[in-house]
Amino acid sequence: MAATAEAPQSTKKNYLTALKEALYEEMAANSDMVCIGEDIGILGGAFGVTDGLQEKYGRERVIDAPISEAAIVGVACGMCVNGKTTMVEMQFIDFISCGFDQIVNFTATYHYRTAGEVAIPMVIRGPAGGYGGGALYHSQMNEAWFANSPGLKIVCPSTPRDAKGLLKSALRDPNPILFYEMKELYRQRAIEEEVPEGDAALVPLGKAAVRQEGEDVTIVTYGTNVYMCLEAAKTLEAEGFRAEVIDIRSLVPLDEETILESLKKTNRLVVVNEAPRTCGFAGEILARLAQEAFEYLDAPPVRVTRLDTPVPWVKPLETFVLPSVDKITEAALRVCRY
Amino acid sequence: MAATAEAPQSTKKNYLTALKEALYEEMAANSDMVCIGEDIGILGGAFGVTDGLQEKYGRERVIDAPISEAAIVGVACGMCVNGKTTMVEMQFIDFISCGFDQIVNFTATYHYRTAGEVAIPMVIRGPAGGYGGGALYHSQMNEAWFANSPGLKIVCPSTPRDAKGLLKSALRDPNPILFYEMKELYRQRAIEEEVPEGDAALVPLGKAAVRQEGEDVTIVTYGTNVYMCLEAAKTLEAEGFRAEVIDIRSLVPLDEETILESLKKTNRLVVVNEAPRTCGFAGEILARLAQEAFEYLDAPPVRVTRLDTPVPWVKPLETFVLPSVDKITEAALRVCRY
Amino acid sequence: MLGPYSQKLTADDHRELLNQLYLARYFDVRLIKEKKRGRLRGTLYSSHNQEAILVGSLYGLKPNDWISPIHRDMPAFFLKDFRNGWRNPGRMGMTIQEVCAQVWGKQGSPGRARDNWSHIGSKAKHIIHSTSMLAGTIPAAAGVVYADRLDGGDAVVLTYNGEGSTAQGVFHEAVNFAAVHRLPVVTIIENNQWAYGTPTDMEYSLEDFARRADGYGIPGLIADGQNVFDVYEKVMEAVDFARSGKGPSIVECKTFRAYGHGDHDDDRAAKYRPTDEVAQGRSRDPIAVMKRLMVAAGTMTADQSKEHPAEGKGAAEVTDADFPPVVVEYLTEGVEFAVNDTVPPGEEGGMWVFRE
Amino acid sequence: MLGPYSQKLTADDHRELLNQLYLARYFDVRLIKEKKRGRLRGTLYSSHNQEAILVGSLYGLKPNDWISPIHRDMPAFFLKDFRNGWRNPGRMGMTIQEVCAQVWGKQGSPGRARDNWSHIGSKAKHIIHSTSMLAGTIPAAAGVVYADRLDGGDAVVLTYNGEGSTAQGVFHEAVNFAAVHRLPVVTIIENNQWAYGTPTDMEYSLEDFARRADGYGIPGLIADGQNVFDVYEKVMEAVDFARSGKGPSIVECKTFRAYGHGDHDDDRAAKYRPTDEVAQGRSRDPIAVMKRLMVAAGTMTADQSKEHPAEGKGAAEVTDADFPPVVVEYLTEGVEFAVNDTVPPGEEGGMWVFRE
Ligand SMILES: Cc1ncc(C[n+]2csc(CCOP(=O)(O)OP(=O)(O)O)c2C)c(N)n1
Ligand SMILES: Cc1ncc(C[n+]2csc(CCOP(=O)(O)OP(=O)(O)O)c2C)c(N)n1
Ligand SMILES: [Mg+2]
Ligand SMILES: [Mg+2]
Repeated sequence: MAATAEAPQSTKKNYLTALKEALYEEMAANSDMVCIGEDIGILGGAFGVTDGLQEKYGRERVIDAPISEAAIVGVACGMCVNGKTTMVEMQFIDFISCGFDQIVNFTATYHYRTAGEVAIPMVIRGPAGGYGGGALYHSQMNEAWFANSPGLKIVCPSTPRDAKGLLKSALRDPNPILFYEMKELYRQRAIEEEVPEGDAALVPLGKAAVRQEGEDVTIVTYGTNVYMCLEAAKTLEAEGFRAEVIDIRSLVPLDEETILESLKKTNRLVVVNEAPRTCGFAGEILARLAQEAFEYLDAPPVRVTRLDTPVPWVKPLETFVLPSVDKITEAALRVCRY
Repeated sequence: MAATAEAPQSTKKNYLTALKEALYEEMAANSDMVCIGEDIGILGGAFGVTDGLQEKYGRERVIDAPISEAAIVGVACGMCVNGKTTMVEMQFIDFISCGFDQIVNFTATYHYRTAGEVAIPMVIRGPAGGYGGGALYHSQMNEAWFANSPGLKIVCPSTPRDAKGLLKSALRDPNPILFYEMKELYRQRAIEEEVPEGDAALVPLGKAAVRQEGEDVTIVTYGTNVYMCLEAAKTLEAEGFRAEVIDIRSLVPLDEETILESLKKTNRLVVVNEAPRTCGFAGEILARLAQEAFEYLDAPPVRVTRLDTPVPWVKPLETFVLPSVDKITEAALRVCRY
Repeated sequence: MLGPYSQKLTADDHRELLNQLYLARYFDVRLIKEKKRGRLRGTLYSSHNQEAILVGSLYGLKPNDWISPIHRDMPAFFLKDFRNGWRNPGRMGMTIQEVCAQVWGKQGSPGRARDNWSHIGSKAKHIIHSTSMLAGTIPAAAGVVYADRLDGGDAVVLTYNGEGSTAQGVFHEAVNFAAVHRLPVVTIIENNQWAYGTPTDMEYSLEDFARRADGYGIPGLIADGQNVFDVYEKVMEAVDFARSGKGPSIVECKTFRAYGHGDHDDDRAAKYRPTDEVAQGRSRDPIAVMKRLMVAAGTMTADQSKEHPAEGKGAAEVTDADFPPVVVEYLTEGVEFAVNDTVPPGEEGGMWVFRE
Repeated sequence: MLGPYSQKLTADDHRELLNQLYLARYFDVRLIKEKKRGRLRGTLYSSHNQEAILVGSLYGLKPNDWISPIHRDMPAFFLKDFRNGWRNPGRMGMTIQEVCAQVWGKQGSPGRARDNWSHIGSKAKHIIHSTSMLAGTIPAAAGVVYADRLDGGDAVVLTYNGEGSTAQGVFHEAVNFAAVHRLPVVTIIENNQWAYGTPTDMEYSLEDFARRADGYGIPGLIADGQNVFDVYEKVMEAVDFARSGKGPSIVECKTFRAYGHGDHDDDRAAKYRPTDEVAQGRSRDPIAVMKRLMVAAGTMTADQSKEHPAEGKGAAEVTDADFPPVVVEYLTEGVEFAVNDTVPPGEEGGMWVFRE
């Protein structure tokens, strides 16, 4: 017999498939769940995350919306007011700016304004992040806008398991959640892994994951940057420093505890994130820990972020402004050698 | 003769009058300047900052726009592309969310996208801030959204002189600028002061003002909070601690130098700001200094901010969530006694 | 002269409608006075002279229908489902106590006074909570009825908007969405000729805001906003159209803003609006119009129409004696409740950011 | 049969228009091939089958007029003011070198390749720089001509939009603003029946997107987007209307998207769009239509019309021999420039955030 016929079927899945599974499972489990977005039905989504979903659940529950981000968010919010759970896809997270008011002022505050009468179980998800040559409007990480807007949870998975597990948890959470998918990871072969089914797949919001243990420096990050930090950690290792790499996964709420525990051990902090520097989430982590872990820090806490620029198109420019393995390594070495 | 007739005319002006003077002077000096906003012409603005301006400069240069924040910003940007300087009034800074995309993606990036071909001399100004019972949508300080959006300068004056001087400088700057006016200060009698005319009034962007010198703790703030910090400094003084109060005035660009110099002397940092805590500008200042001034800090740097909540309406709730003299005093004392 | 819907209204309906007009007017007048007495904070956006729009549009709704009032529509909160008994606790509308507690900033407010004045709602009573952002509630209105339809319901939603607010992008996005999905969304445009200090010709290029409907291929009806019957007629037409699955529509109600934009603006408005325009705009008080129509319909005598002469009087001139006692009593219950209610404790400011 | 504007076009104009159609088509075909060869990054939004809209709309503009093309309009950047000489350095349009340098991501791009593909412009050449955000350029277009009018100019601006993009709120806000101020803004709607994977009936409730104009009381014209003369005719009507101070208008050009949304979407589009719909939509190639019209007008013989048979052929089938040499040469100059040009240095990523 041919070898290929014999080979055991790989059950490893990529990040995108994991997301898709989460949607299929939650749509099946929750008949009150509705999906809405541009081109998510007939097309199955720009990247295919909702592929086949409309065929299975119909045009009423998987809505191909006009190009109207504000209405999409607002309509979804209205559905939540009237008992539904909604998944809103932003074709690229960059276009969220067009529905901004409906998110930060209408949706995020609904529970607060009503003194708890109305919860809004909504997940707004979409492809995000740079490194793919997407240029100014297909590369953004704009999570800090929402972190500064009370009432929103924010999640950003870096692995297939987390992609599925966090999305499932998000879809069961009664609050509006921004879910940042790393489009550079969607089809990354290197990170494929086995992904559980059903409730076994759930990953709780608000818990960080320690991706690598170490004693000399704590590197805190999320998203695509996780892999760059792990890569940098190898060089650090070669230089004699063992880095602890923490993937926060949830930004709001943030698992400060895990970071703090790590700092008690390493006494050194590097925060890495590809969003613009000023008022980005890296700064927030740094600020919190500079205060909370003041006694433990033996070196200045530093951040490696995008420059305060948009993400330019051509490769040398994109590389120039975004964090890279080199930049992370260099910063971490400086901190270790301080 | 009656005493009133004799009394020398006070030349002291309030914050709002100072802003108005800046607009009148710049409209006179720059025939390419155009103002646009809701109700700024016939009405003269919700608060009267543009009072009389349309009568003087006509309906073409002082435009009563439909209730369309996105179009207002975009139209103004187009005018800048074609050689004009524009002043955009947001009736309340809270409504800026409705024109968000046009600001952060269209306007802020224009110079960058064109590799410097096109500058956008635009000032978006409007009443901001809490403490007045304005509730969720008439109390916001949302400057952090824009601080995280490269290409925008951000200014927030706390005195009549600065209001005039910074607005004039902003209107001569070739970049898009967000200008946060503190509506609680508009008609504050206590802060009225003499305000120079013409070029003598100019106050440069990017320079902080030390409002009070001190050796024991550096309190960094801006806007309405400046006065609370000065008030807190009195209590601190009574407790034996002399606070240096720095009013940054410009957020982007930030005068880090002045803060750093102060910290070299005081070795203690408190940052105060009424915006939501997470990813707010207070955190940014704290993060920068925690890194830059690591060697100088003898106590954990702390921030006093709004809780991560909207601004609620009724007084006890509003007070509960916003920074106050008491909260600032308490935080500063803790830092001083650390 | 009356349309098919209005013809079916009985003499009792006429009296009820008139009383509701009185009540809406009295609510406004009373709050203006309470505010002058210094008992209220915040801005009062008067619905004086525009009451027929609220009363007429709400009268024919089913209890389960949804509404989303905005700043100038405070009476709508309690007028909703009023036909089921002003004091009926099972009514799908707010009680006068709840509305007054909100205005006074007290605990008894449905939103525990966390946001101000008209920014309240109730999921239980099918009232959508607006923010300040004009036209911002229309998408949610579309979403609410979309969900209802999914569940097999036939609820309709009425959204209220000033004519100036129709310039907002989200108005367009939401109406377009509703049109594509034939959602039962009736958008009422209260055209009171001014958007704060801006006249309509600076907001829109046509005379009739109902023409905005033409761009979506949906009905754009025009009602005399001073005439309860005409508002009722046109809104019922739109509501039946919506409920039968034919989709959204726009009903422009022509009216005139009696005072300033808010009470802070009264003095300036007296300057920026020509006196004759104001006189003309206020010449057809909806209470007076209603009385004339009732006399003509024989549901009120000419003598009766002289009772309770609140019509045509400004807030400064009118007294409680100008209103039917039933109206004064009802509202007074609300005011007294609110005055005696307690302010929520400060800690609540930190609560309910998230659902745990 | 030809309208008044088109009747004035000479035989030379006809030949020029045909050549421009060829050039636009060749640009597309050539880039598809270059991309297949792996020489290009990013997404290619083909204007195949839609070229008559660009060629016809730009032909009658004055040099000082402004345009704002979007993703599917790449040829517009060089076609602007093309009548002043394809290679004329003083022309108010981009050179083919500039446009190719942009596509190849090289320094010679007008924006130094900081943003991708169609996101370029030139203040000097009166081309507004778009972002990705659909319809987002219309407000700026209104602002540009507002400023021009203040300065005493009579420039008109053409904005290009897909039909799906008209659902955006900012479309409404900008058109409404332009209507109120009677600004010379001509909004061209390229109705190619699809918005990515969504058919028009999920985007809009009417058949003709020109009807969006009715909500603003402005002219809403419809042109046959496969017919250069008809596009020219309707756009000139709108442009003259605009230039004479009468205000904005909308010109819907009916066409059909030949391939996928972008080149990444070709395979999927072959599945989500019915084959007969695609065949029907592509049956009236604008080059073929133009040739037929020229033969009818006597500006081309039937024999001549058989030369350069690019019409009706997909990018895979067509070769350079199917195009007039003048077209191939012109574009080749651009491609060669771009290929040999250098990529900007990384440090530029940190530059020009602010004007110093
Ligand atoms: C998005 C937004 N922009 C601006 C405002 C400020 N504002 C409040 S009411 C108002 C005028 C509204 O006019 P209209 O819609 O005609 O309603 P009216 O007050 O006349 O009933 C304005 C500009 C707002 N609330 N929301
Ligand atoms: C605000 C915004 N939302 C979503 C997108 C993603 N997007 C890019 S093109 C497109 C479809 C556009 O369709 P249409 O306007 O008809 O233009 P066409 O591509 O058909 O020429 C979409 C949804 C975007 N660019 N901007
Ligand atoms: Mg109005
Ligand atoms: Mg299209």
